[in-house]
Amino acid sequence: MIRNFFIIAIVAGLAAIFVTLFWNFGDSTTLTPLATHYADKGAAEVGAPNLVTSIVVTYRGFDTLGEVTILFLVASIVSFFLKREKLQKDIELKRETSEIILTASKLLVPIVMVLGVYVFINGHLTPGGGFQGGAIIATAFVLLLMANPDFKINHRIISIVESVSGISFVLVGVFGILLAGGFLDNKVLPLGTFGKIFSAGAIPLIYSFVGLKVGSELSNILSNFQGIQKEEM
Amino acid sequence: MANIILQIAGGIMLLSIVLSTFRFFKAGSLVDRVVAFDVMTVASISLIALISHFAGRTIYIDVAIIYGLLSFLGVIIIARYLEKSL
Amino acid sequence: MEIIALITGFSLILIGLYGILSKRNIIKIIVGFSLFDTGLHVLIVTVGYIKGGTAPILDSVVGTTDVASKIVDPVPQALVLTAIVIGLGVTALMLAYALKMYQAKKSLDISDFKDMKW
Amino acid sequence: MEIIKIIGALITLLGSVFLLLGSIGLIRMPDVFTRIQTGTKASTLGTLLSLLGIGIIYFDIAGKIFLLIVFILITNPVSSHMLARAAHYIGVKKADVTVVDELEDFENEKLNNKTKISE
Amino acid sequence: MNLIIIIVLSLIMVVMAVTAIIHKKLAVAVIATGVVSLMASVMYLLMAAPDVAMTEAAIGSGLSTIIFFYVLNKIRKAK
Amino acid sequence: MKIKSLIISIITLFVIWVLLNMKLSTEVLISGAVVSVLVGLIFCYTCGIFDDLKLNPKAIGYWFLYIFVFIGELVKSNFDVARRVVSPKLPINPGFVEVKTKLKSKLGRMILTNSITLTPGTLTVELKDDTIFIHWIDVKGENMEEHTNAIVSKFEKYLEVIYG
Repeated sequence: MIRNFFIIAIVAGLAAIFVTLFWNFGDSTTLTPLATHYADKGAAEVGAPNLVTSIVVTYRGFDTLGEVTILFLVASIVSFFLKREKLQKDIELKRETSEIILTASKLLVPIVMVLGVYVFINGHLTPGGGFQGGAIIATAFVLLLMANPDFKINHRIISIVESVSGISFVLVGVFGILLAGGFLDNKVLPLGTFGKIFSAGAIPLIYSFVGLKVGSELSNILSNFQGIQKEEM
Repeated sequence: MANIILQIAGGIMLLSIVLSTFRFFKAGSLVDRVVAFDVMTVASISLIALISHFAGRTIYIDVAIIYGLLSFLGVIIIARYLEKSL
Repeated sequence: MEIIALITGFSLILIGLYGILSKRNIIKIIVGFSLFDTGLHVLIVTVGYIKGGTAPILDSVVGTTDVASKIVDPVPQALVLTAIVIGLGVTALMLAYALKMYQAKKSLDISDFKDMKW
Repeated sequence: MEIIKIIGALITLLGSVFLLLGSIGLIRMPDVFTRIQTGTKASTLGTLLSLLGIGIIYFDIAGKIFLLIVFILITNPVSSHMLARAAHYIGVKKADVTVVDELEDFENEKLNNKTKISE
Repeated sequence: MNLIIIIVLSLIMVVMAVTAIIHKKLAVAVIATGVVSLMASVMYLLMAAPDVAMTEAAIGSGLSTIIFFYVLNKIRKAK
Repeated sequence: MKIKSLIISIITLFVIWVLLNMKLSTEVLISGAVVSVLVGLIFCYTCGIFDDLKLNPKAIGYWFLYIFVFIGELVKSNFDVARRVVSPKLPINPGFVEVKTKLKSKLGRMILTNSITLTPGTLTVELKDDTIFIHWIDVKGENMEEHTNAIVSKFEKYLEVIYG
């Protein structure tokens, strides 16, 4: 009883805060000074048409680095928790996979991969970028798992891809300190023509590394959750 | 003229999403809800295409491509869960 | 239009909070957390919306001159972009904890885990 | 120019009508399998037609629209097949008007064979 | 038009969120969360944020659902 | 046979890349070549999915014929189902029937079953070797031969030429 009362009191208190916030909310018609700077100077300074990309990769590059680190920590903690202690032999009879989904997965996995690569290489021109591309690459592994529930994702390859792309990401940032204005500055490579694929300095390179890293980390989390299905509880 | 016709089409698409929501709540089994979810996904792909017309940005079609290629996975996952072979 | 999105974000946060506080099943608590997350993201994106603005991508529609009067605020979008991926990571972590807790006590009820309660 | 736009808009309108028919079928049909039939199939054609209309209006994105149509044609039937297969396997209640079920006989026969072998 | 779309979407989102909290079956709660994610993605597109919409589409449709269902499958098997 | 399947899949991926980018500049072509060769080598080296595809002129002609036949069937049967949905008496007569197919190649079977599923009124429920189980919304005919003639044959005669 008293618990319910407390819950309702907390929710109502938060709702009251929201109502006051709501009454003071005015329609914003102009950008903040920071956003105005990004909008007016961003194209000349960074050379990327997608302003969100230029903020994520260059202006707030440290945020991206921190986020990739958090994701790496999550992947390692999940694999530590779901470590397989005793391998149980699979005795129960699973229903065999339909032939249609087997063929469809063979047909679709390369296409999904190409779509993921498109999303993170064109991150500075169209909506998308490393995080979306990484999520799409992990989804290709979901498709493989759906076609064959006993499919094993090779942990060696995943960890090699993950560490190589992570180290390269940091190295490109350090090159930014040596050759250009600061950490993760994209002007280590020439800016190129506005609106082409190979332009905007190092942004396609950085986003490719971020995409590979995010994709391999998410696949690692997935394969841990899949691996525990066999184990006896 | 073309704009008015497209607005009517958008209204009809919203109506179909709302109708499939009804089926979601008045479902006999889990499979019924999944079918309603599937229809909602497919209808929202065309809604995304219409929104890209109203906003005047053809670049939004990329989002529709991601949806069209990935949204069927949700249904397949639930189907594998139902036949106990995940 | 912003006002309705704002109300949606607020109500998703309140529903999620109510679910987190009142439900006893751990999976339900994680579902409530997921709803809270979505509501928060809707809220932050709505704060960055400018009336009549378009997406902050410079192509033939927007052009490269006088950009600031045409686009919406890109900073909240960049923050939400990373927050969604982190949200998935946190959800996966919580589910891993939930599995381990279920393995220990064979129960998903939060009131069965009183060992450290004071 | 205006004529082409109106033609595209009309095709989109036709597509949305098919979407509506799909969801009406979803509500009216008596059991799961007939709902999958009318719901997902009619809505697939509806989506194809609406995308085609948008592709006619904006001709410069016709390539992307074509790819999207091909993807939907590959993925959508696969998902409804998997759903119907799972629904039949777990024994969802069929409508009373169902006249014949040869698949159930087939599955039962296979089950009998399997138990015989194991004995 | 945008106003009508956003009103319908937010109604569906709120109703689905309430369903996700109060429904007894866990699988229904997870599917309802998926619907909320779907509608949120269309809503981000209306708020002129295609990057965010793409992220939500890629993560909410496949990855989030499969992690939840792996856990549900494990719990169901142990019972 | 492995080489042929690999080459076809690499070309398909390259076409998809160009269609996604919607322009034909040199850098799009270069990056597309690199990406499609890499993805094709890693993910399609052993899949052998296009092994049975025939590439003679007759088969290509039949491709176009098949597409036209398929679109015609799609529209016709959609109107048929729409009539059933809106008529107040709901004239349905559903049932699960068994049909046989003569196709051997896997991709051909997948395209056949997808076509059957996409034409409303019929829905593939199970595929075992050469037996397809179909949920039919309006069962006509008595035995398996009649069902096969009514559902499968109209697509099969084209796919047989394409996939052998």
